[in-house]
Amino acid sequence: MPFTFSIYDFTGFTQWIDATLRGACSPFWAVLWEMVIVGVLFLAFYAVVGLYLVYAERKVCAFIQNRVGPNRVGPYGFFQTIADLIKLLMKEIISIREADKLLFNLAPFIVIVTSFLALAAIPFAKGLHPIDLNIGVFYVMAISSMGVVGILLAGWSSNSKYSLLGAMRSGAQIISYELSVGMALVTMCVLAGSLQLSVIVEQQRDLWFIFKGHFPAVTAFIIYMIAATAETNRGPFDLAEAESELAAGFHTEYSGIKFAFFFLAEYMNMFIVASLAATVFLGGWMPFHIPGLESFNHVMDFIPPVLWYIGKTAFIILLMMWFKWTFPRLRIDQLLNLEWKFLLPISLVNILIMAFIVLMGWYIGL
Amino acid sequence: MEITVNHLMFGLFAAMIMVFSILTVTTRRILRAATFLLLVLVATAGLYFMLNYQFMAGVQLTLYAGGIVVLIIFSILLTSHISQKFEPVGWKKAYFSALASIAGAILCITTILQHKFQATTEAAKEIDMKLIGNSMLSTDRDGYALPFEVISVLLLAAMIGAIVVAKRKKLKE
Amino acid sequence: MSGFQYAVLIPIIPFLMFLLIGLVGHKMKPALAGLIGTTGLFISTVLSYITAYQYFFVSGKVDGVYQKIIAFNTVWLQLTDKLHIDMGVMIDPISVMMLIVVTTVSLMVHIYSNGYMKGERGFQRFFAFLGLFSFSMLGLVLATNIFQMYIFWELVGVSSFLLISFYYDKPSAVAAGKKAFIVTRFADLGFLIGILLLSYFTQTFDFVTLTSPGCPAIAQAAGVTFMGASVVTIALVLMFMGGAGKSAMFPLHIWLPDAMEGPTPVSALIHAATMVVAGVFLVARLFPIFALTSPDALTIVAYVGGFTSLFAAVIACTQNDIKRVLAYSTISQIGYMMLALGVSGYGGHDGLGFMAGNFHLFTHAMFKALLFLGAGSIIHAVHSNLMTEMGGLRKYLPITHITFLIACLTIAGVPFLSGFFSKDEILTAAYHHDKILFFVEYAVAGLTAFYMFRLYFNVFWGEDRHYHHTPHESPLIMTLPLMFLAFASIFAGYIPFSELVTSDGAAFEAHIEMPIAAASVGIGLLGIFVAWFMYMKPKDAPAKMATMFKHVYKWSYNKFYMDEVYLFVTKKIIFNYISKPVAWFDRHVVDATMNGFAWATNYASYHIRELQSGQLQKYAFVFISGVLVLVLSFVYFFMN
Amino acid sequence: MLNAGIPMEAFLVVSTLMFFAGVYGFLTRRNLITILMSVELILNSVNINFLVFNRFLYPDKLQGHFFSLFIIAIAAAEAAVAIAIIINIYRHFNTINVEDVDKMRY
Repeated sequence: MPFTFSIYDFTGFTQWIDATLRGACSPFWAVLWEMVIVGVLFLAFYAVVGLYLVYAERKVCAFIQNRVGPNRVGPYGFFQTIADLIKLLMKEIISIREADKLLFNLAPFIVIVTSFLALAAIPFAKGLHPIDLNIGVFYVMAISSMGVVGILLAGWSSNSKYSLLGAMRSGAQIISYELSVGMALVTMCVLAGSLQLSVIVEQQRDLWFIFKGHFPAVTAFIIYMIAATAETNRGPFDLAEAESELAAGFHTEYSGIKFAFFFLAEYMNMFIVASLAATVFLGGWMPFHIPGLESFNHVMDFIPPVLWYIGKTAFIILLMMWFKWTFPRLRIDQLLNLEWKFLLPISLVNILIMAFIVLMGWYIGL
Repeated sequence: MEITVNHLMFGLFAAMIMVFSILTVTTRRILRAATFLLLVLVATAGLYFMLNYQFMAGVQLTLYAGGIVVLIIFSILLTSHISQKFEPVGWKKAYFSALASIAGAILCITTILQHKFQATTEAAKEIDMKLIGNSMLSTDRDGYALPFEVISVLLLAAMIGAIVVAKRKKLKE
Repeated sequence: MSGFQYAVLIPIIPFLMFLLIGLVGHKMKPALAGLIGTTGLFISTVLSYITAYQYFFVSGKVDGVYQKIIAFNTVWLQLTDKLHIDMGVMIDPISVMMLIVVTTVSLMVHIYSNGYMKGERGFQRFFAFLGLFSFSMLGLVLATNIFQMYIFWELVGVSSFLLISFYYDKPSAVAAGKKAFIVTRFADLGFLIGILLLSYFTQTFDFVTLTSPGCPAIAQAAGVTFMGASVVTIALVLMFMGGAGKSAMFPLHIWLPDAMEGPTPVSALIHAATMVVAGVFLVARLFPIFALTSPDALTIVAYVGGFTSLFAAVIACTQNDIKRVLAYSTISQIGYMMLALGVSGYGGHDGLGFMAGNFHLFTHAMFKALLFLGAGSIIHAVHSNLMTEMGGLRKYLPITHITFLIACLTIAGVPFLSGFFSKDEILTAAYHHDKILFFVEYAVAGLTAFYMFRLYFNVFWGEDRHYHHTPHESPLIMTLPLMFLAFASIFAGYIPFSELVTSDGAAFEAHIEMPIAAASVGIGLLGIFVAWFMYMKPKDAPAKMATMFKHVYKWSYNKFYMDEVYLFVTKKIIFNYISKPVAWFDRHVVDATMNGFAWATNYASYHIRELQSGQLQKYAFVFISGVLVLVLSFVYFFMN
Repeated sequence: MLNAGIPMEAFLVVSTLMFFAGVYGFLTRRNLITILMSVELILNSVNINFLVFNRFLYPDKLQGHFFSLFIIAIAAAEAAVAIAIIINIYRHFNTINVEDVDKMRY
């Protein structure tokens, strides 16, 4: 396999790596090396994305609040979060009496591992897709539903009433909003006819699903945005760690690197839901095409898919940050009412409408 | 026999299952038991992935790991305190139960190892979501429409039943 | 048919009254319930009189013989082709006569009760039961077959039981009701066996078939003998046993005096005039079989009747309770009737006794009802049953006094009153048949006069006692029946019974035999004189007499210890020598076996139950161990 | 195929051990929730067996797959109802120890 590298299609590149490794050592070690490479890459990616999401949040927050934001460490405070990370790593890890040490230590790992696992199924660009499962959307849903376990464990094992209450609130909220997230995604899967993310992206070659599915797709997108924001425990749905009420929610008792894990995982979760939204609603790495306008489509194709993907995800993340710093926090009863009395029924009806539209062929597309 | 990554993965999952399932039933802290159960279930999902039943693995993760275990942990949070530890099981009970379990396990394992399984020579079926969905709502010979509907009724009944049972009655003081 | 279909209404109307008052009576005002019951019975009475007129004087007679007319019949239970139980209405001389008796007395009692029972708790219930009784009694007398008669016979017993224990919160009333029920049930057992025996051999229940002279079925049955007696005789004796129970013949009479615990109108209706003569009616109904096929049975009837009449008359002489005197008098008089039937022959003048018995039944119903109602009136005024608490009442209760005197004179056999005629016929019949029985009856006639006037003088003459309040005459609604019955007592004797009610239906010439009549009048007057002598003025004569005939007096006062004999027989002999061993066997063998099973079960369960701890885990453990053992043994034995 | 080279018996042994671990827990545990967890272990091992047999012996069929799918659905329903009951028991008795829950009142 010759070495090929293209910014538009990574298939050849990954295949070259595979062939090279298999040529160099036995299949066992080849697969193992591949795993190591992917793992290291993802760790690095994870760290960078996490850190810079924190930075972005600070900047957005400052912008919305008419401030400057971090501006001392590096240009425009670019290395601020790295400095923060170093500080966190060097902080003393407080051990808590009467806590269940094992679970207390395990909880941040569960949270971070689940977010890490979810990342495995996201298509970043053509050919840059760790595992192309045929149940991709479902897999991401399944993995992210496990993250709540870590939160609950953290809350309980801290032996603190703030943590416990925060964990309970957080768990109830995540479990509830997971349903709407799932329903919104199912709506789009009905349109796509598949759960496989690569297929879903490929099907948006003509037109992104949010346009193709018009009315129900837009509804699903709005629901998804609300529910995903809530599922990631971000404002205005951040009751679980409502600083004014519960100290810091389930991670009140954590410090140092373990706190950093929770912190990082929260931003990674935001990244994951944003990239899933970008993939399912906005075509993932697929450039913006309009059926019939060949020249326009061709121009769009020149922009690399990775950039499309990053742009769309960044747009969604921006939207979520915008929410957080614009809307006031909800009460817990308002939160649950919103989910069970509005979002869930609407999404159920929305699925039916979408199914009907698909059945009648009334979606936009050629 | 050449060792492949498959063996490595299988060994990892099998070890997880065996160790954590035994820990689940022997640990004296209830939330640890739940956590170990979660790990067992995740490892089981891994086995399903290895068997190429990706949908089943997803269901396992969503329903078991993400649903039932979360439910169990929630109920633990509501009913137990962190300082609670189980009484050690009486040696008599532990001894006899272990004897029965180990004897049963040995019996089953010897039987499994001695038995010669006969596989069909038919070509394997590619399982994708379309096939599963169609089978689920099909009334043909390989259709599962009836159990599907029955399960839906069961789930409805369970949902209503759980709500009714757990509903807080007005306490008459 | 014969134009008598409406006769079916006679029993039906009281039944409807019973249903109406019984079901919705408690919602009515008591007076309304009484009015409804009385009205219903009045209609029945009118219908009865119409029936009697139609039957006796218009259409009953064919060729000089009164026919048995089936006015209405319906097959109820078809047992075999030949043997079936019907429900119907039969009209013949004795049933028509009984209709008159029952409806008249019942109507009088209904009217009387409106006053007597006023203000009592259960007034509506009382009228409902009266309706039930009237229905049952009318059904009994109109029965077309022996089984229908039996059914109504039992119904009569039930209503009697209900009415005796009407005051169910009074222990003695409850006990009396129970006693009456048990004794008559015991007697009815004989009746039932007799019915089954007779119907088995004759293949019919039908009265018309059975009582026609020379009936082939009876003749055939008479040919079958058992233990030296013909089956017919045995059956008849058994049936007479039922009749004796109902009619309180010795030795089954013990229930009747106790039955006086019921309200007095009930005593008048049931225990004097109607139900207790059911036994007489039964014998009269089956009289052709008795007379033609089984004279032995008839002789038994005669002697039982004779003995009972003497026996009861002697007891009546010493009793203190006014109602008990009347009760024993009733027993005695029924004995008379039985004797009359017993000494009778069949056909023509031979059937004088039959005629006389029914005649006496009729007149007795009138004057005995009068006596009881009069006694009720007295009790109503004095609030006591005991003679010792009465005296000089003639000033306070003039109407009661006059009517009571008429009744006493009638029962004593004073000439030209109804009792004289009927009693005289009985004595004549007895004289021609059996001299011993004649003298017994002759003595009884004297005793009757004596005890009745003892009662009369004690109550109405002599000195006043201490009354709670001044006795006053009963209201018109109570004295009206008294006056009517007094009228009937006087004039009932002039009904030409020998032309109407005879053994074979044909009229015959009956005349008074002067010697016998004179003798009976004489002894009656003697009895009255003795009573006057002893009780008119307060003297020590009664006490002297009592000490002179100390033992007789004592025995008589204690009713010849019959109740004690019964108690001895039942308690000492039956309980000790039959029931106790049986009970011992039951307790120590039958029960012990069962208890042993129970104990074994209990013991085993007690020890096994620990296995059922309710702990699912233990069950699961046992289950798993069991499966393992089974599998291992299977592997060991079969998988080598 | 990820299962290539792995014998079927290996899967079965793993599931058997899981099953009997569940049995042991069911027999020895006193807390209702841990008993429920043991039951889940047992159900899960059965699921593994269904899928393994389906994959190795009858790869052309789907029965085992659907059977375990329905088992999971039923397990979810069962867990929901069981936990509702357990919470209710806790409210009444203030304990979820099976041996202390021995009154049939309320």
